[in-house]
Amino acid sequence: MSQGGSAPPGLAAAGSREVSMTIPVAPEMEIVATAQAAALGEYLAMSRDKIDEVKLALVEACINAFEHANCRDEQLHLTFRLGKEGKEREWLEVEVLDRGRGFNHAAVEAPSPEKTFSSHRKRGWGLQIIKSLMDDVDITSGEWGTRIVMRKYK
Amino acid sequence: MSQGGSAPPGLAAAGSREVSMTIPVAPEMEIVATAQAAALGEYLAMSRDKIDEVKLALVEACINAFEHANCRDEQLHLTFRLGKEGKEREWLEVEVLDRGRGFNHAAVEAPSPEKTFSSHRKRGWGLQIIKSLMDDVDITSGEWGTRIVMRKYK
Amino acid sequence: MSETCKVSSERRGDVAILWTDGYINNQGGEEIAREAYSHLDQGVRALVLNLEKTRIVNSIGISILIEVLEKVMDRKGVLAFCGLTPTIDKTFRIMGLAQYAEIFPTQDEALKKVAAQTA
Amino acid sequence: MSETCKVSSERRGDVAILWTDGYINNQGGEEIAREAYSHLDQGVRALVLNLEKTRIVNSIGISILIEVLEKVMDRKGVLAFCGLTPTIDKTFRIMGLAQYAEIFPTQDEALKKVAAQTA
Ligand SMILES: Nc1ncnc2c1ncn2[C@@H]1O[C@H](COP(=O)(O)OP(=O)(O)O)[C@@H](O)[C@H]1O
Ligand SMILES: Nc1ncnc2c1ncn2[C@@H]1O[C@H](COP(=O)(O)OP(=O)(O)O)[C@@H](O)[C@H]1O
Repeated sequence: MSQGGSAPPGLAAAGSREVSMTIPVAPEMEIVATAQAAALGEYLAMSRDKIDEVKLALVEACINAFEHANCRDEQLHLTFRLGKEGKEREWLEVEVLDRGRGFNHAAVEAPSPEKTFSSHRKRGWGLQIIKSLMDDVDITSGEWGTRIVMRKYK
Repeated sequence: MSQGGSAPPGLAAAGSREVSMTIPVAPEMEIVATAQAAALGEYLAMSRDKIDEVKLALVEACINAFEHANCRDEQLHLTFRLGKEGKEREWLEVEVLDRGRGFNHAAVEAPSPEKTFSSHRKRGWGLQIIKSLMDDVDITSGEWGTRIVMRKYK
Repeated sequence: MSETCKVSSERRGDVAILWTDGYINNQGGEEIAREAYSHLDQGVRALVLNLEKTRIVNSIGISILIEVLEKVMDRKGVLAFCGLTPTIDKTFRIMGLAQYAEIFPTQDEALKKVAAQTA
Repeated sequence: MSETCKVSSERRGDVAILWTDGYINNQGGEEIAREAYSHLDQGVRALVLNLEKTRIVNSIGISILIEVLEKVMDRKGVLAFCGLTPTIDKTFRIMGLAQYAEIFPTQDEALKKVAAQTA
């Protein structure tokens, strides 16, 4: 990397561009997880603002799992992948997997500022923020738990 | 944690104080790994200098696996554990596991500045640095690979 | 841990400035709310929240900031933000906070505008 | 990546100052060696290596610095370090670099001492 170029030759050579980790379901662990996202974003020389967006999306996904999933194994499984689309468009993908109770993603009511400001219920923004900050988001959920895969292009 | 106290209540409550991760065997991935050590050290409010010592020890252990282990799975398995001895002495433990060819740790010749300065072979300091910077170091190695567990007290 | 939010504040006449330092989650948000309400109870009419030392505000933190904003508006007061990173700014806009509170690049601009409004 | 070492330098009379920024591994070490040798080839007799923007030097990086030190000593020159974090200082002492090179807290102190030695 000393040339500061875009493609990390080491990783490509090793044929593997994936870092996975398991964190306990516990308060503030989401911040420990963001350190990894930041390190990989910096590895790609992604801008600080884009790294911040990935970090916040990851925080929201972790908090959802902490709050709603009721994970059987008390753990969150994170996978970070680095990739490239065509010649130039590098990306960082973050997967958050919980072995919790799952939910019906299609049935979640979309939030709006109007509803937020007129009612007592101010929550319900996590998924919306994730979708707004990341370039691609894919959510699958079932009895086995929930997997959210989100990608950010450099 | 907003009280800035020492014991992370969240983790203790969750009964789990362990973060594990898998990184590819590739140049500079050791730096990505140090981000995790730093985040957990900060979680314990460990001093910056001690965190630097853990980071360098982790770097040396990763580089050894990258250079010498010839890992079958092209991956390094890291586990970070937070713990407490008695009432006060918190620690951060880092385990680096490779599924490589292993080595006979007892047969490794200890380096010395004299040898380093009088010969062409300047390498051979990694394990020595690890032992000097960490409070406890345990190395086990065999045909299955190598595991190094190193602990730093806060 | 290092990222956890610290809140400090200072009263200048009718205005109170609050500075945050670190990650704003539920605890950080509640810390800010406590500090803000204590100023409102003491007669402050305008609050300037300077977030220049914060890089992450999660959605729970923002929902608490929205509650603070509502309480300030109930009392016909003013709440202004400054020092937002582009990501925090974006999130505030998504959640509508930017529709009801004013956002300024710098603390000086925020103070000037807020002083004019409460004069 | 962001942590990878950048090296810059400046010649002041007989002395060259080298500044590093970031992680010093084999590549970073070789970068420093290249820069150092080019100054030596141009007649510089003393080198001051300022590491204040580096927080990690791995053992391979240090082994390259030891080679640089040997080359400087072969030519009866001087190599001094400054701006070391406590961890880097400790590692330099373990590996014996501190026995053969001088270590100073600040660049000014290093320059003063080195100027006296080459005068
Ligand atoms: N990992 C998950 N496991 C189970 N349910 C989830 C998960 N993530 C989200 N949900 C459900 O989707 C809803 C909307 O989530 P979100 O948009 O993040 O807002 P909030 O968490 O503030 O309610 C949650 O209230 C919850 O019912
Ligand atoms: N993970 C490992 N797998 C196999 N051999 C190892 C491993 N770690 C260390 N070794 C052996 O121990 C020796 C000493 O390692 P070290 O002190 O780190 O110095 P260096 O890596 O510079 O040779 C290495 O040369 C290598 O033979």
